Amino acid sequence: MSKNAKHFSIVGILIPIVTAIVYYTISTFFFELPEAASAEASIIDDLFNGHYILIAFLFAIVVVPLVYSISVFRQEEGDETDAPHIHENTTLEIAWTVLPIFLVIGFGIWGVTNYNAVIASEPDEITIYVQGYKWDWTFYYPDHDYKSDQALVLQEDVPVLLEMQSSDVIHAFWVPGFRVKQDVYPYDTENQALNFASGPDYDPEPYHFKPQVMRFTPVKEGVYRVRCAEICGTSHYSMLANVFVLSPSNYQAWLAGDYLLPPDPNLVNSQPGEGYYLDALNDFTIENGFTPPPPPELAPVEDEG
Amino acid sequence: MSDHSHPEKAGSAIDRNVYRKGFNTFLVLAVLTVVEYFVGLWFPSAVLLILLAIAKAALVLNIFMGITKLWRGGDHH
Amino acid sequence: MSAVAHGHDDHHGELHNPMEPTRQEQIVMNRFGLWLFCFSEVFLFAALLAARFYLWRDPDVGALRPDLPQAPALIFTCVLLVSSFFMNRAEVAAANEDRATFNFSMASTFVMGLIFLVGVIVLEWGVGGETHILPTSGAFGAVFFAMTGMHAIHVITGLIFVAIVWRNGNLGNYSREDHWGVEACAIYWHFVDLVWIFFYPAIYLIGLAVHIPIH
Amino acid sequence: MKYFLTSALVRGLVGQIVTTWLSYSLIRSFRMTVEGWTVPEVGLDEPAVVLACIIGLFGFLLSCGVVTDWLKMMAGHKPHLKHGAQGRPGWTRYVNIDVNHKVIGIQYGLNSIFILLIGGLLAILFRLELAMPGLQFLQSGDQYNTLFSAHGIIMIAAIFAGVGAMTNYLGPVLIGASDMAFPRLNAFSYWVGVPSAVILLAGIFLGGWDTGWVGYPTHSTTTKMIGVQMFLLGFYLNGFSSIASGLNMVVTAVYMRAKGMSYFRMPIFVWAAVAASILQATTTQTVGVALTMVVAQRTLGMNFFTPILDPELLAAGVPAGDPILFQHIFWFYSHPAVYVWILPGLGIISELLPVFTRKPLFGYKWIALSSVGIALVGMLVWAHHMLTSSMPPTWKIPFMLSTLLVAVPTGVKFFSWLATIWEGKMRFPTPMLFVLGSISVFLLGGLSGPILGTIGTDMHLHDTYFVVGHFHATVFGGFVFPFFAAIYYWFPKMTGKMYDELLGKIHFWIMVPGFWVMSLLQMRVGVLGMRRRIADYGPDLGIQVEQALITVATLAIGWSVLIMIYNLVSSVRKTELAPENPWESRSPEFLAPSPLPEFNYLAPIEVVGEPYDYGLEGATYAVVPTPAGD
Repeated sequence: MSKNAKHFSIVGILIPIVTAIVYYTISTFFFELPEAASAEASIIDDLFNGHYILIAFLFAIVVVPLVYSISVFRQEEGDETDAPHIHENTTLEIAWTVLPIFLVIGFGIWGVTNYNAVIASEPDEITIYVQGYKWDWTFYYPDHDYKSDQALVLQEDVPVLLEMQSSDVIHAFWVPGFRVKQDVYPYDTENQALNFASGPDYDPEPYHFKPQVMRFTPVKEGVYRVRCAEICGTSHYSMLANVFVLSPSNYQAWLAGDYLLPPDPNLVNSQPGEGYYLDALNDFTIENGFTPPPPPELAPVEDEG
Repeated sequence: MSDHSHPEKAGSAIDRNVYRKGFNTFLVLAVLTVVEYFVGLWFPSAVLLILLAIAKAALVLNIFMGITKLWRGGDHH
Repeated sequence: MSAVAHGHDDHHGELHNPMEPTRQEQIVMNRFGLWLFCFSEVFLFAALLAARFYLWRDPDVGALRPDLPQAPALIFTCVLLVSSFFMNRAEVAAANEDRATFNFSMASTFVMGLIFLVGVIVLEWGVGGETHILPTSGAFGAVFFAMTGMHAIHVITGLIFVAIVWRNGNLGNYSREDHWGVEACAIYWHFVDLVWIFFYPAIYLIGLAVHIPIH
Repeated sequence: MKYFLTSALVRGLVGQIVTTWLSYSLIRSFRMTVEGWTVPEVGLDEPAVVLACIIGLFGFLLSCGVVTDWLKMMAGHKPHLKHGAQGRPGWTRYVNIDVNHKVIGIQYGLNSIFILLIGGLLAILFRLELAMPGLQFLQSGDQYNTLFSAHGIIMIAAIFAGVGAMTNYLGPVLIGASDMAFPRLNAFSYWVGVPSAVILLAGIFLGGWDTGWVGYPTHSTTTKMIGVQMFLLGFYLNGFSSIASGLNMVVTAVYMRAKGMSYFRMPIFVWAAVAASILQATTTQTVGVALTMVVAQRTLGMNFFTPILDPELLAAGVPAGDPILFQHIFWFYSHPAVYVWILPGLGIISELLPVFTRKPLFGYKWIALSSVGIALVGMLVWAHHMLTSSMPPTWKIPFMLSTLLVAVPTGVKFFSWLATIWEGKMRFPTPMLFVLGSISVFLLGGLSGPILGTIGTDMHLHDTYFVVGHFHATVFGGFVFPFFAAIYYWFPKMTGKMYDELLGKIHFWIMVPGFWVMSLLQMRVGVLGMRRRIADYGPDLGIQVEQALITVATLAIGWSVLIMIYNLVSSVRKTELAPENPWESRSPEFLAPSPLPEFNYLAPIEVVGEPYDYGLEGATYAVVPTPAGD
């Protein structure tokens, strides 16, 4: 028994140490999330953090005894006898069935409150219509009757409500920095009454048409990228669009047509492969006097396999 | 394994009973179907219709399909 | 390379191999297997029913259904029911080696099944007749044809099954002790009937009738 | 060679190709004569392809002869089961119709490894493409899309074949039966998988498809790449195999157990196999419906999934289709499908651990019931694949909770394994290494599960490489590594020869670390923003190093599998016989001669004790008749 107590105490000491190491590794380095750029991202990141702690702990309580057993309880040279006949311990079994149930319920409740916080609507939302199609995005600002092809421009700290639909197949709107993702479903965009871009003719009511809704509040100025997350055919990989989050004054200037969007820093500094680069550059399509930055000088590519 | 090998129940009297059981079941099912039709026309309540369908299904399962043979193991009437 | 040491071709002589199940044991397993198969098919038809209740609805009104002619549906439902009755009679007859009743009942089952099938295809599907519902009539047409079509495929298999069992019964292949073929056919046929018990109200009775315009 | 050319396999393939081609030309020419039907001048005629593939299946089945006995029964004969090689050399049993479950199990196994290699080759191709940003050698997104879609479904076919191999070979042996309950149906389950694999592979070359293995409408109903039809049909036909083998296994386990073997004395693998088989026999039907609906919408214009409607119908109040319907029916099967793969694998882990730790399986009943628990909960979690869909929150939240609940029975398994290992006298031959490797890899899969189950975090991770890493870890830990462990463990039983231990260990030490690298880095790039199913990614994500490493790891995994195949093939040819019971197992099959006789045991065995009583003096599990002196 004392020998067993020794084993248990070593494992008991190792578990918190390993938990801490794993938690540190995954949260600060290995599974570090992209910088949180929306209010929702911070809420979701709290849940991520909780999961990281859980992962680290569960990893430790499985891996520490496993590795410890492998290194300590080996068959000794020439020992052909069997190990002790321990086949059951009902208390233990009940414990490791019931305790996880509580853990699950806890995470379930957290998950629900977290989700409710993420999708909660806020006052003074700006509505923007989003149209996904093969293989690009269009953004339409109903309050200003303004269509912006391929670049979504938002104002810092102002909550937005995206009403989204697709023209052909299912797409999914995702900006990693904002964390939120929503599938977008196709409707009949030949039909003027269902097409956002048809302005005053847009009236989905008689068609029971419900655009997909997504809410978030961008909180950091910068350039982000919409990435289509649902396989939609040939050029799914390059179904991207840029998102510019501007300060209030710049946003007003942009609406008035006085502000040129800043060049996308990622794009300028990248050493891209050809296909990707050109497609991404197309996302800078000229609309409303905005010109794309000149393409960077491509470094001579060596030994392209 | 099933080891229920009943002795044969010969004799036409028993057969008639089994035949009659089938016929009675059929009558009940027919009545239920007609009831179903009129329920559907006059008070189309989904719950009522589903309950009627379940009642019919229970009859078919029990008597026509002989689901009880599964746990009784026998294959003789 | 041989992963099985040695097979022998001549084992099925008079002696029963103690490792293999007897015929009686095999029948018990067959019965359980067939019931499991029916249970499996329940999932198929349940998926179709799920599609029906998922698609045939209106957010404001609730469940919908296409406005289809009622009389033929009721008649063919009854025809299928009668065929089920005869199938049961045939099974009882086979268990009692009552050849005449067996023959008559199998024939009736087959004919009734055929009437049902032809009724569905000619009258309900509108082959050669006036009808409003087409496979392209929105979710109504799609689900209606999927449900009746999938059921019709099972009726066709059932009819083939009935025909084979009928013939084998005539050849005298079933006895009081071993008429598993008839029982299997009966279970399958009743199962097809069972499916229709749920499909009939789901297609024809539940929900608000919506008239389909000719298109 | 003569025997090979006249084998059922060759006859079936020839029959399939001939009937498919003939019926295709006939249907096409018929369609050209009908007015109002447009048939493309060049390229394939889609409705004709669909019908021809279905007819081709019958061509295969009839010409290979797997349904001959049934046709005879229909004609009123009582054909006997044919056992043995029918006067031909022993190896021909594996390319002919054979009703023996061990032959079928090995057929499944060979088939599985063969398809696994094809799927792996596709993976290596697109991993090379993804090693660097930019399109390297693929010409278009379509080619990439075809590669990953085919990789997905081909691997699934391979895994189902592998599950079939394990349940077929081991199921009857472990319960002391002579064969499955329905040997002919068993042969049918195997053989129907062959033409379906042919159709799937043909789909790659006849147009390809770009829908992924999920084939979501409205993409799958509108894509111009008609390989999608072959994909749908091949997938669908594989379902027949699943359903038939699933119910066969359940009936076998219920009725054919040896005398004295109560349910709680069955070897633990059988519990897992039965739980998986129940899922296989039931939920597969729903995916059949979903796939049929897509085929029907493509070929007959039946609108199940497009929310767009004829204005006239709309005005009359006729409802339109809904793409979410497909996702519901599809995932109702396809989530439990994963449990069909992993439950037998986890069963193998539980089965082998006691042997190599020389200790009883800790909490046998709990592990057995946790398999059933996983299967049941598995039927209630499907919509967690749709947490970013337009499903209302009132649906999403229950599915989030049920998903988290899967962690409970899975946790029971992990903790019981740990308790089994604790204080054991562990030995580390190759099968045990793979068992430990499985536990570690399945742990990666398990730990990355709950984070995908809560909606908030899933909104970020859904459809990213995190998911890719998660399910590869789950499937490798839950199926691939246990499958390899099982192959090494039962290899001496199957062939009577011993594999090469050193090569086995090399295989392990390349594959398992390689897999960790691959899976963990996949999860990492997913968190950083790498989406699934993309032919190319931006350098703006800053993941070039990770991508290159993943590719290297993939190549390592590929090479290690080749080492295993070399090991197995060269070991079969050895003349030296393996010891009777190399693992000192208590399991009844190791008390019988190797390879096992035609009916597994020379006479019915009798179970007199608990299966895993290692360390208990004088405990016996089964009384097995020893071979007589002939």
